Amino acid sequence: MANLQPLTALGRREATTVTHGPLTVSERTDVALASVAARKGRMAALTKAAQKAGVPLPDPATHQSGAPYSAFWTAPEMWFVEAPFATHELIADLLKSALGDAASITEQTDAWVAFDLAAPDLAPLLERLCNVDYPARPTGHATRTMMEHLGVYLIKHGPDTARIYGPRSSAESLLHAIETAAHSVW
Amino acid sequence: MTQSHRIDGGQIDRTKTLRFTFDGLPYLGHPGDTLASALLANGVRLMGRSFKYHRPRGPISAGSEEPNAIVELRSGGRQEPNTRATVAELYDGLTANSQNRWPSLRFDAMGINDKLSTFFAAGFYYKTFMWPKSFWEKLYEPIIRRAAGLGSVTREEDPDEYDKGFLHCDLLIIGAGPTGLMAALTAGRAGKRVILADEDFRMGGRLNAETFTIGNDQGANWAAASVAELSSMPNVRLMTRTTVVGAFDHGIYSAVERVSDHLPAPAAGKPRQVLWRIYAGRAILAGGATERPIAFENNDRPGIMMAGALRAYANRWGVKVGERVAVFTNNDDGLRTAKDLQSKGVDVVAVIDSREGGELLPGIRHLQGAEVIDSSGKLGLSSITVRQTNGRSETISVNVLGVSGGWNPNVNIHSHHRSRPVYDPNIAAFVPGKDGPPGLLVAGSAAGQMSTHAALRTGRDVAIAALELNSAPDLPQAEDAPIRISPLWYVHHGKGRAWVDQQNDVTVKDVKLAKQENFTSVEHMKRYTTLGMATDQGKTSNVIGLAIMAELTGRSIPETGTTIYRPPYTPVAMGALAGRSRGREFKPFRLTPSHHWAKEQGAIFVEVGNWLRTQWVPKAGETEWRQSVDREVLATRKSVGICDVTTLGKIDIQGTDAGAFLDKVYANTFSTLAVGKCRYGLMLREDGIVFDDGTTARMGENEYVMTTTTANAVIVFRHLEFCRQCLWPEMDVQLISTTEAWAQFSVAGPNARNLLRKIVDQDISDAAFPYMGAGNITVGGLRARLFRISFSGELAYEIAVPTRYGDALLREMLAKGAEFDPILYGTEALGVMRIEKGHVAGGELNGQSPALNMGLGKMVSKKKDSIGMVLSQREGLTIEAGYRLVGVKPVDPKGKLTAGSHFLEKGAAPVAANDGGWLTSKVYSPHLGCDIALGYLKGGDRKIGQKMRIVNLLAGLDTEVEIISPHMFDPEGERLRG
Amino acid sequence: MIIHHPILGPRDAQEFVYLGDASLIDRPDGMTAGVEVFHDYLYNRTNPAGEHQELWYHEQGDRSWLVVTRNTVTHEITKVELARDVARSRGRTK
Amino acid sequence: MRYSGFRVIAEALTGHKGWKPVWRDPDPQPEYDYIIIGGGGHGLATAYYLAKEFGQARIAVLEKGYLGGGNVGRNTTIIRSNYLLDGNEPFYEFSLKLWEGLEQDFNYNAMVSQRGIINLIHTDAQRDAATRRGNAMIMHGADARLLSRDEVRQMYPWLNFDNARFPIKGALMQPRGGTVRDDAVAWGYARGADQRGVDLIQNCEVTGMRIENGRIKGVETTRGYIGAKKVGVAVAGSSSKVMAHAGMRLPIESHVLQAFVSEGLKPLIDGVMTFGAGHFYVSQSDKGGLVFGGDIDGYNSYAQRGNLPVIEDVAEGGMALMPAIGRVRLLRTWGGIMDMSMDGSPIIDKTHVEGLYFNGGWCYGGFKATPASGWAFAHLLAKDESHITAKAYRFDRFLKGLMIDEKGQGAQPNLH
Repeated sequence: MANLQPLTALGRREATTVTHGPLTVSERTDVALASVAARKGRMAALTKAAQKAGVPLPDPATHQSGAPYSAFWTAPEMWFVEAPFATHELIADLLKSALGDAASITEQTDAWVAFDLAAPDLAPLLERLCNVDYPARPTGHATRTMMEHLGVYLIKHGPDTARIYGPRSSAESLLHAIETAAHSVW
Repeated sequence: MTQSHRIDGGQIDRTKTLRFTFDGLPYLGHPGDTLASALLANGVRLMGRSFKYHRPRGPISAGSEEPNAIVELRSGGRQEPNTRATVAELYDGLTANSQNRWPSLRFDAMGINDKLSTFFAAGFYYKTFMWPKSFWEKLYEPIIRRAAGLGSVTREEDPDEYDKGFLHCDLLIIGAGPTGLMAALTAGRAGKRVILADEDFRMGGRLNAETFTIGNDQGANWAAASVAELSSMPNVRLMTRTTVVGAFDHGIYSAVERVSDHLPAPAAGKPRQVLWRIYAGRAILAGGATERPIAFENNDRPGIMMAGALRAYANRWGVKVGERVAVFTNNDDGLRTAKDLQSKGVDVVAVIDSREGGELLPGIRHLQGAEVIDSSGKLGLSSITVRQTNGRSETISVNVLGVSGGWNPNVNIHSHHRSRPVYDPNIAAFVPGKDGPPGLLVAGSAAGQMSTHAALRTGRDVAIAALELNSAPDLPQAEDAPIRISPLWYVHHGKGRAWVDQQNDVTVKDVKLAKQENFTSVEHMKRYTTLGMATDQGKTSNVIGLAIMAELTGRSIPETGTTIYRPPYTPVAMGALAGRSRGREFKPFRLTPSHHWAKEQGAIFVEVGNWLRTQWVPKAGETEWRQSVDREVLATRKSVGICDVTTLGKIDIQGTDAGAFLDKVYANTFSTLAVGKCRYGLMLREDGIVFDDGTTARMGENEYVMTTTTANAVIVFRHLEFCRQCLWPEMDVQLISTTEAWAQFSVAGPNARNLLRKIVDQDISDAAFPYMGAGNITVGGLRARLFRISFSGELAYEIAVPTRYGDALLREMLAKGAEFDPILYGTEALGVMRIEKGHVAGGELNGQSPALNMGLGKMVSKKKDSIGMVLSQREGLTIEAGYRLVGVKPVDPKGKLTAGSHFLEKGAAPVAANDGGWLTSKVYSPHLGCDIALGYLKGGDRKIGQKMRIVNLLAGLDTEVEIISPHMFDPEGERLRG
Repeated sequence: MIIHHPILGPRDAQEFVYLGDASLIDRPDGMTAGVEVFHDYLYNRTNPAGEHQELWYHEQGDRSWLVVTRNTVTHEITKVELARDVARSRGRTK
Repeated sequence: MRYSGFRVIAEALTGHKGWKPVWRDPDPQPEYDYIIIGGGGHGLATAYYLAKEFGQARIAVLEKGYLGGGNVGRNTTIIRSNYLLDGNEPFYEFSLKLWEGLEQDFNYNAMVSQRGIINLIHTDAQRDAATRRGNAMIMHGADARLLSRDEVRQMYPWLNFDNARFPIKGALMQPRGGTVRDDAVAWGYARGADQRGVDLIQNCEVTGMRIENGRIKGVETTRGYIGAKKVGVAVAGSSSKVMAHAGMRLPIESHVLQAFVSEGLKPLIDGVMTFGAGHFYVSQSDKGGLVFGGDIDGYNSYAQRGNLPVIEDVAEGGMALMPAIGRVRLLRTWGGIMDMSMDGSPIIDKTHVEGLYFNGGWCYGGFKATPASGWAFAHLLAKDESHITAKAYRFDRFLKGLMIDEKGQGAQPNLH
């Protein structure tokens, strides 16, 4: 039996945390992720099943927190669902059994690197990184945007905390971009 | 050196002294100075040489419109050519040098051009240098090229960093003079999100240069108080040193913030400049106006400046440019210079007013109805000649002349959408026309509202209009002098040269010549004379030039028309536009799951798009890349090799119509594929040319996994979404990329199964997992996927695990399979094996080839509608003797092939008529012991077995070859089915 | 440019990939139409100087294909629709 | 009048009083044998060669604005014949040969300067493609060289060789490539045509075509109706607009291409260079400005102006290639309307209307084609048959599947 030791997206055994000035960037390896897309004409059934299973299906451009499932909208009738990795590593299977054939479900956990950003005010950092009017967006705003040529999801958990999902293979470049912006600003 | 020309007052910090050098000589200045103000304070007014005639020049302005005082700032990698001394902020240790002169600024050998100027009339070069023909490139042009240009460029990398950012606001206000400040106060007090940007390092605009009062206070103090109020508002962002340079579509503006240019060097980690893209609901152009000269003979000597600039140097910087000053004006504003300088104790010798009956200032001699017709002085002004109404000429000894020909509203940004300014005879200048950028309003003197009161009023009112506000703040009291101007563009006197565009040395004579030769359209005049094309973008010269042309052709100024301004408003550093995307950070990296392992092994990496892939992994003792690659190939074919193929695009396709959908997008059929099997898929563009290929597996009844080539992963996904949303919107299909979710390795070679048996939990015998099988498996309990597909021609699998386990899986396979001596092979060995096997890839998938040419014509099913099926049947794509994929090997095994070589028949001359096709890909095959290649050969399918030549005329290569089947290795496929 | 996405509101055009005339939605049926019909569909364009219906793909967004009505002279955008809705309204099915 | 060094000196010494108008401003006559719509480079060259090489007379060029006001006056001035495909390369090589004798031919110094063009190579695949192309060029009688990384480094040691994301691995060079002073081309052809009796009529926009029984009779213009036996259209970005008067839809989209010039600098770049790992190409003008460009904006546009993303993209390419230009300033940007065709190659062909001919689809490669385009179009107009180098430039190639797709991008104009 193999007992494969995972590497983080940054290529390390443990999640990485970096700080600069007021900013802390934490790599998150404890989040399981899957896409849920409604099958054609099955939105009502999906809504019902999701409600029952406690899977939020928030409005466009929105993230909704919950336990164990949180979710954010990514495309028409499509969401990314988050859950704790420790308990939900098999998130796709769990969702499939909960949602049945009302949705197409695909594991996305390792397609992304997740960075949590924390600083008293993230706006000065994010205005250097992406075209999102962060101060004007409500908490719970979730959007796709670009940072230094990389397509990412940005989720606003507050003026002071946000999560970025970026393409896993470019985790180092993305972290470098964030750090460079931090040095430029602070 | 003392600051001999410093006078009282101004907004400089005299408590601190800054040292700087110009052309190696040391000088002193103060914080708040520009390089120009500091040099003038030190009595230096010769700062540059003109482009063509190398005439000595000093500043004419105190702003970004400056054509003359341009210098090379800083040194080494930071050397900054063509920098306007008039806006370069002084810092301690600044070094600047004059440019476009040799050996020195005071003595410039190229000044000979000035003596020969009659030969250098506008456009002279179009009429000569044609004979003998070869002399242009060998003789004339090299001389011209050496002589041309202004500042010089360093060859060193710019050591400074640049950054970019995005800003959003309700209202962007461009310019922080009285208009902009009043607009900002109006919008800011109403709680709107406001950005107020000004190119200067001090807000206030002309208020800092004038002695006007606003309310009960000095204008400059009112400006400072307004800035203080605005800076206390959290909804207002004040951006000094920030030039809005361009207006783009839908309220997007670009602005450059000079974060560190006022410092000796940027602080650690801080950028030199930031390019801001500002997304503004509305914008107000409050960019003020620029004073323009009047052309007269020898009007370009150092010491002849704009009248308003003299005021600015005196009032803002505490500098008198010279001791004896005259003013030449056609409007009331010029008189202000005389008044202000007189009050500062400067000797104002005369006011030459081209009008009759203007205001007479006490204590100053006025020559009304008079014109300055000439000047003299070596390296600087010493006297002017004035022609009075009665025709008498008089020479007046002065070392400074302030000229005012009126003020041009700074309409530039309003023109960025090609809106043409319109002529307003009341101010004898162009004002913004219609169809400017939507959402951009104009106020203050930029809109032709020239008084301070009008600036404040329109600033307020336009802000109210832009944002539909309900309340209007009270306006403070301010001067509201009417515009009194009598247009005078050039002085009609003499045979000498009167400059219109000083930097490019375009004179009235040149405009006249353009007229004489029928270059009378303003565009023709501009292009023929180069008027307005210098680094100052014609800010002080364009309007005069076209007005002169109007006069010469007897047309009105509106009939003559005007050129329009294009972005950027002032020149922008390339570094700022590029931001961080340079050097190794030009594009982000994509790293494969095996990257860390490969790096440990000293692998050589290759850029494949943004991916870094392992090209080969050298072992100790290998000195040539071929040794490593040959070994990797042979080891794989002998036992087993592992290759990281994560970079291939993977698209999860689900839904009840997934199979029907694939039938549409693939040329061949997928709806009939059994669950647990995979199939090679061929994807065409609608024009019938092969788009992409890859293996697609059916993982469940309604679930497929498509693979694409690495290069096309993104565009295939885009295309599938197009098909799904635009062409077949009722299909039940859902797509998502899983490229990065899975670490995928090809395990190839006779021992592939033996190795994987040690890894995979399930039975993978040929019976349980036959060729082209696919399925979900586990690896030590970990979810994984297995596909029995082969690109190498070997018994091969692709095994995938969640990406985080990819590194561990690789190590596990190498460790557990140690008895089979597994190796990791890179893209080179991958290429060798796929070419040996005759699989098409990059070189063959060139976007120009139909399936027929690849020998895959039969894959295009005519029994169903699929993208590209119909148009693939056009006659040009079905030519019987058209290009066909062939294999190629040299007749002599030592013979060399190169990809890109062309096919020729034996004895045929290397001319296009004999061109048989070309080699698409070439490798050395250690298996066959010679170079081998794939190629497209005309009628190639019928030429198998024939001998031809391969020529590479670039390398002098001419090799006899045999045309063979592209399937050069195990053509029956016995190994991969084993 | 800014495209007012029907679901997401104003988004920078930089997030999108442009394809071309929205007539590309009107793909003929390959089982009934021949080369000439496909040729006209794929190659010929009205290319108006003025209002133009065109396809944009929100690649760095929600992956929606949009039909944008935009003036090619002024760049003014007057209408933005989901291409899927437009396709359906034009009778496209499976 | 004939231009020469002697004339320049003589005029200089006599106050430049003798210079004559470079062209007349005639009023349109009621009818011509040939009307060329479009007073840009291609239209003017067509008229010039019709008169000079094909002995035709009664020719007018109708220009809606001012002569040379389109792309011939807003391009990046590059000439080259480094094409790959049989349909293209003979034509562009013909054009380059015409450039080489042009100034003597029309007695105007357009500063044709063959300082060489290099296309940088960053991958093995690019080298393979360059080899294929270089060989094709030589086989068609053009010149080509493959440069190693070291040879490129010797030419331009200050390029980014040591810290590049996509290292330079070599270059394909055409030594005979180079630059030409673009406006001068228009003026030279205009002057030459005018001297041969061609009426150059500015501010004359075509508003309609009179077609009777499938035959062209003349054109409606803002200066009245003008009759013609034959009408040739060479209006680049306005192709679709003008041909709509004849009821045609073209395999063309109009797109904006921006171009850029820096402030004047002392010599930095001798020849022309293209970056192979981004959208950036550059040369330096005789006045010292770096003249550069990149990709088209990518959306249909007649606006003659572009947007910021492309400006940034081009600057990124420039900085990635030339790290020393960080402090060089961009002086001016401008946008031209490109007649982007469906395969990236042009059309010089008859139409379904007898006597109506079309020249367009030049994408952003029209400037270098100017002489051959004019010559080949004049050939077609005068003889009713294609010039030997322009035989592939037919409308029906799309119907027949005979695309000339250098980049292999298919029927998507903004990718060519």
